[in-house]
Amino acid sequence: QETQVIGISIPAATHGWAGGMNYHAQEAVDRLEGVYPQLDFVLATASDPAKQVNDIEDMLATRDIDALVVLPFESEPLTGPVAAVADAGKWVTVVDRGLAQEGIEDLYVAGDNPGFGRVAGEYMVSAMPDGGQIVALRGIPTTIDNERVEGFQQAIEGSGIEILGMEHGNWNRDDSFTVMQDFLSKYPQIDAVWASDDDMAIGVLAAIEAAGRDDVQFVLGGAGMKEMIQRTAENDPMVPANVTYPPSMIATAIELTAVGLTSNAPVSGEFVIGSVLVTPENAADYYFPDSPF
Amino acid sequence: MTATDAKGAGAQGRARHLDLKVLGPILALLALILVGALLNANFLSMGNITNVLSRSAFIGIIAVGMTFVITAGGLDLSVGSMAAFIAGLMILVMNGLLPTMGPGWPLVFVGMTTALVAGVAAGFINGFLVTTMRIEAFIVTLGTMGIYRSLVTWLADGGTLSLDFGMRSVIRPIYYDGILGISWPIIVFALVAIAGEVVMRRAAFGRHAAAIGSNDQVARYSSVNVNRVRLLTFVFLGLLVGVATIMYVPRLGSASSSTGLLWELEAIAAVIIGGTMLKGGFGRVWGTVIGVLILSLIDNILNLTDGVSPYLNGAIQGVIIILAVILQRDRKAGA
Amino acid sequence: MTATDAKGAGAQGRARHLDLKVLGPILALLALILVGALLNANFLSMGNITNVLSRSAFIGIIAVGMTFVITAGGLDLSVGSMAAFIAGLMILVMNGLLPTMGPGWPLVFVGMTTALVAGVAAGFINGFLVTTMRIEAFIVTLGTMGIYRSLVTWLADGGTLSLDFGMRSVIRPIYYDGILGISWPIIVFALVAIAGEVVMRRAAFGRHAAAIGSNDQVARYSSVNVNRVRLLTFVFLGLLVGVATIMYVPRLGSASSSTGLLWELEAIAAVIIGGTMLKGGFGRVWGTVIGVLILSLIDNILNLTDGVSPYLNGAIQGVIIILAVILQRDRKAGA
Amino acid sequence: MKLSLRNIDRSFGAVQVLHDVTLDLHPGEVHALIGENGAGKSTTMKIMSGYLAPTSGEVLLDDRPVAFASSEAAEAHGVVLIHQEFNLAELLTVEQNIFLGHELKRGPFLDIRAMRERTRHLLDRLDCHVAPDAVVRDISNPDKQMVEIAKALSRDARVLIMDEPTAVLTEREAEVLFSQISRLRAEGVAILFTSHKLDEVKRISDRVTVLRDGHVVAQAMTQAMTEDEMATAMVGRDVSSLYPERAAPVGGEIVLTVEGLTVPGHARDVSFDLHRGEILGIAGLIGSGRTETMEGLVGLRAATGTVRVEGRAIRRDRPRAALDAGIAYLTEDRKERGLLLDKSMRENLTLQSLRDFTRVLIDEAAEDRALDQAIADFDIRAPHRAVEVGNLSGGNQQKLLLAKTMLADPQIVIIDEPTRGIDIGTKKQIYEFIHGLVARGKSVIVISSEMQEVIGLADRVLVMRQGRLAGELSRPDINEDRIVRLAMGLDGVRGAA
Ligand SMILES: Nc1ncnc2c1ncn2[C@@H]1O[C@H](COP(=O)(O)OP(=O)(O)OP(=O)(O)O)[C@@H](O)[C@H]1O
Ligand SMILES: Nc1ncnc2c1ncn2[C@@H]1O[C@H](COP(=O)(O)OP(=O)(O)OP(=O)(O)O)[C@@H](O)[C@H]1O
Ligand SMILES: O[C@@H]1[C@H](O)[C@H](O)CO[C@H]1O
Ligand SMILES: [Mg+2]
Ligand SMILES: [Mg+2]
Repeated sequence: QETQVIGISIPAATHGWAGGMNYHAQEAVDRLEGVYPQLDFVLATASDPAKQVNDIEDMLATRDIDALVVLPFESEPLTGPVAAVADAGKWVTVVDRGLAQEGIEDLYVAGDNPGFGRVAGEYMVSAMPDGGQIVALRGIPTTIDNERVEGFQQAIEGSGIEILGMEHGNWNRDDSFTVMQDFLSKYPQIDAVWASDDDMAIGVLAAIEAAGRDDVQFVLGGAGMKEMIQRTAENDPMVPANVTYPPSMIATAIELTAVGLTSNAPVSGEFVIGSVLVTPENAADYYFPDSPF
Repeated sequence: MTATDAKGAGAQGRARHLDLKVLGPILALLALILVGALLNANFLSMGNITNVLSRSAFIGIIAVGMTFVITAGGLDLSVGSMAAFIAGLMILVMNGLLPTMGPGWPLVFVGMTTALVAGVAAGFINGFLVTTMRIEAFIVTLGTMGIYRSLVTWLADGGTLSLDFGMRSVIRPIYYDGILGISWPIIVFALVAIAGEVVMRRAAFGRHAAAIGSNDQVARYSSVNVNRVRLLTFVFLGLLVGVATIMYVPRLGSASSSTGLLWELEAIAAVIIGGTMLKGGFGRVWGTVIGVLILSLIDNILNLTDGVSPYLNGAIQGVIIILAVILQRDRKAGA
Repeated sequence: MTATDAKGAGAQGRARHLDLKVLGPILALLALILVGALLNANFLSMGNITNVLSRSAFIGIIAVGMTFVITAGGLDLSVGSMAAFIAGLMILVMNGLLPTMGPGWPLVFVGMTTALVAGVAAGFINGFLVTTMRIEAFIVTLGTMGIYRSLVTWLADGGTLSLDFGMRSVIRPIYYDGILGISWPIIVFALVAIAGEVVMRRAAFGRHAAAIGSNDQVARYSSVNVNRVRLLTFVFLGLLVGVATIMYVPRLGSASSSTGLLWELEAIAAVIIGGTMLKGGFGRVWGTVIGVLILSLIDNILNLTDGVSPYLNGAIQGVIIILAVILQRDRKAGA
Repeated sequence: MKLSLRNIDRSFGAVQVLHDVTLDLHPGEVHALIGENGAGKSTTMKIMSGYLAPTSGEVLLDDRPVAFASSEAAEAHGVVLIHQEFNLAELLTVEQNIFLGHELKRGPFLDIRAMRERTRHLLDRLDCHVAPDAVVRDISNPDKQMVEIAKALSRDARVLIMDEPTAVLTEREAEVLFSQISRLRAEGVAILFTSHKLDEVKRISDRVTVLRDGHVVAQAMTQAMTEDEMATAMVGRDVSSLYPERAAPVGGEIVLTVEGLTVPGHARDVSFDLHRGEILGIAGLIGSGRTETMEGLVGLRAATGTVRVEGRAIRRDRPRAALDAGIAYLTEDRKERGLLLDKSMRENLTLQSLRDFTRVLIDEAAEDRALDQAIADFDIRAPHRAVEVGNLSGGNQQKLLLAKTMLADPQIVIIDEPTRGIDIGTKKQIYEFIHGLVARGKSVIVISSEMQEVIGLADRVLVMRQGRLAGELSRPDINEDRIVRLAMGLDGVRGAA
């Protein structure tokens, strides 16, 4: 049987979640190479959308790929180039962020960003039934971040929860530490923090601890970093919950693509990996000690 | 030794001296091509060559302009975010006028004009601050780098500005089509490079830029309008950023805060790998072109091979950049 | 005229000339403090001041080293990724030895030694390539910047390297505690800055660095070991990156590929805002300290104020950086 | 065209350097401006050619007041200045420099062929043989001077002002320049030049103006003044006997032995001894490799062969090795290799000997004392102590460079072109200083392109030719004829190459 090639194009590991996603991609490739001797995998990581387009072009021109698994850096710029791959008759799997036009991909393994924000907002409302004052940290300015924030804001509307301030922590621990320190200087009373990402939550927690402020009741992160899930499992009052956004969705996508290429199993369609609320009760289900994230 | 026999020795010494400096980047490029061809049979395919050359065009066009700025003793860190900002502006203008003008070449033309005018204006601002206001180019362009990056983020409201889909198919050919099988970006890059080389070597402007970079006092005393030439190097660079953006927008149809990230470092690296002196006084446009090709090929070759952890791509790139410059450094002893 | 009667006049002329260059950055800093105080009552609170100073320490310590490198005519773009790499290494070493050595100060000491040795080694590599191999500092450090960033990503397997929780509480005080209410980072930054200022102005090393940056031929003909001094500027910078990392790791107990991102630009900007000349020949450590404070305060003030879209933070930063330098530029006519 | 200054004053800060200077340049006349170092000659010339504005007073062109806004404006009126220090873009070629700002064009493009041809033609006129596309950085100082002159000639000057054009030229090259000056004078160009070589002034000028401390102290037709009178007018006292008498005899002890010194590309197999208390002259044509030999000797250039100081071989692979062994070398190139032009006198003075001023930290008070001493010893005239060295007059820079080298207290001093650009009064002081050194048991090597200087100073002379020692002359035999014959290869005393 002839070897078939699967190209995988993902953003580089520039922050925690992306690092986890890179890890899962590598791990899936290593595993599936053993399972499917007739498959070859080509993995490329890109630091910006233009570089990602280059990678995809190179896969098409020089690596004779039969399928492409892509987690678009950004939806808009990748739409045309991925469409070109599909037009060339290749199998296309899109992961996480969708393309700007529908119907290009054969398989869509989707993360749910508005849902991510909504679940976080709903938890906030339930944890503070009488309302309260919170601050929020945002990620790198992107569509994903916008969708999450909108979802969050809609969910808390009319609940009496007031967002005192929102700044970009860029999914980065150091930036979030700085931003949170300044929020603490600025606002004498903060009831809770929506850090929107576990890397940012770590920076935020460190800032709160250093300031010795006990008005902040909890910090809600997101994406399910193992250290944070563990703290939730251990009933840490500062980390009472989490919202998943599993970086392992890339592995799911690669695996489904491999199945699709090598068998007749029907794998096309949409596969939404919803964001789930993690609480001490179900935390064990979301704890993966071997993942780097 | 008489004046006459000294001359022979001098000329000889110089020729020998030139050899390495000239051959260095070319050798590095050839070595990379060889490695690529050995690693993958498709490396020298028409398709791959077209891809590599077309996508080199953005940085390439900008690097040609950067060659002049650096030759005249300047530096421009803002080009990447300037490109992002101009791309954003171009998209906004085209989207805004689409309902009235409809999709078609007139609107493309308006978009292009927007890009060129914005480029010239942005270059002018940099140049003005550097010359008339006498602020270190590094600081001016570090400042404007932040400003443009921030403005495009703001224009895009944190997300992505995308060209209306109706317009995309109209504008797409600018990147993907061409004549005689050669795509437009390659043609434009080649024209810009040739024009740059001619201006550098055969026009007074190139000489004046080099003279200013070598010793601006001397240039001033020789009736060269130092401020004007320096300002113009920034304006030309801005114009070329506009040209590069005109090629870029049709390719991706969008702009965001991650557009053009780190282009400035890549463009500057290409210029230096090509043999232009960072402190000014000597510039070589054809060298810059080779530098750009070297940088693009490194990426391309890394995509041709397996076995290296993608985490290490940056390390390999770094090593090759340093090696490429070692190849062309002055062999003369420190003396 | 005789030398003697010239004496008084000279001192006077010099004082007048110095005024602007000296007062410029100080004025910019005072203006920022004033703005901050007006915008937010908590700005001058002890807590806020401690926060701003402590977190300035990383860039500050590095920028002091950068001042010497730039004064001697060099540049180092690799410091940010060098810091990330060293932080990663330090964490790996401490995690690795934790089972044998157990959590405690001996292990902290091993971690610190690792950071300092790695810093010196990394600085040495940069310096060696710049001096002995005679490659442009911009290229060398652009290369090593990619290399270290890539290595830390690889060490962390794309993710984050976290210090073992057992160790964290032991090491935490290095960032958060201090003496007499002054935190260690502030104390170390102050000591480094004072030592740097003294070395720059009163030690042969500082003079030699400035001489080399001013004209390395003259320095060589004056029996200055040009290569050694230049190499040492890079080694000291590496050492200080190590010191900064020792302060950094205790803060969050982790390192990843986004650690130290863009620290190089911030450090270089601080140096230049402080009045050191980018082309070398003149350096001012206290100016660098002011530059660092200016940059930190901009961030702090933007976070403490409402009403500005956070997307525009970068633009405001850019404008303030340019303004700060306009304040201190030489008023003398260009001629 | 006549160019005049009327009652010119000029100050730098609080220091006035020109007082009421009045001067006329007539077409077809060569005017010499002479004076001590720092008297204000260069300043005067810069005011005439638009590089500096006067504080008060007028510049007149054909008796009409003009205010040159810039050097370009002056040049547009045909007034061209050749600077005392080179004003060439080092990284550009000879041709690019000559036509800088005035490029010849064909359509929008440069007419490179025409410029090259004209460059060759101009340089031929000056009997200078550098290639038009040679990079200026790589050519010799005398050639640079010729390029400067060619550049000025290419500008079709009506008034040509030359600030010490012959300082770096040999006599032969100076002759070529003088013939060009005669040609221009015949064409009606007004010429002003300065020189510290009064024999030249006497020979080629029609009129002299003498400046002292920024005042015009004498103005006369040249034939009405003798060289001695000029010197006296400049210095304010009599300076007849330039070279001092030898006080103590040369010692017998050998302090420096050089064997088989080879500097690749410049010098081969040079061997000689130097005695305690001796002044050894090194003569030769420009380009004969004297500078490179000495640079190789002290380790500034890659070289092979052995160098022994008092019997001990010295290393040459470390910058300080020669200095630690007691040898100091004073470069001929004060601007590029000697002084940090953007630093103060104090920092320059102590740069080489910083160690002696440092315990843990630099003792700035001791540095200041050293500067006071140097200012006194070498008669350095500076507007103020904090002046950037680049703003010192050329001669005073040279004095500072001497002071800097001497501060290291070397046993053996190698001085390359010690009195380039030095006025006659100070020259005498420097010669006395050199004699003082040998009287204290030190040894001196003097490289000089000024034949009289070698003859007047040296106990013994080595002549170099084409990178080899062509011969050695001792006291009674040291004369111009013998030196020239050796330097040109007409004599074979010691079997030259
Ligand atoms: N830009 C300046 N700033 C301060 N002082 C200056 C400046 N230019 C010249 N001077 C001073 O003016 C005085 C006259 O200098 P000038 O160069 O005219 O002397 P000179 O007669 O040409 O001497 P030399 O024979 O040494 O060349 C000197 O004391 C010099 O230091
Ligand atoms: N072949 C050459 N090509 C270019 N420049 C040369 C060459 N040979 C010598 N030179 C330069 O000419 C100048 C004078 O040469 P050199 O130092 O060998 O002679 P010298 O006897 O010391 O003459 P001078 O009295 O000018 O110092 C030096 O600056 C040297 O670098
Ligand atoms: O890339 C983003 C961020 O990494 C975030 O932390 C999780 O969602 C991903 O889509
Ligand atoms: Mg002078
Ligand atoms: Mg010489």
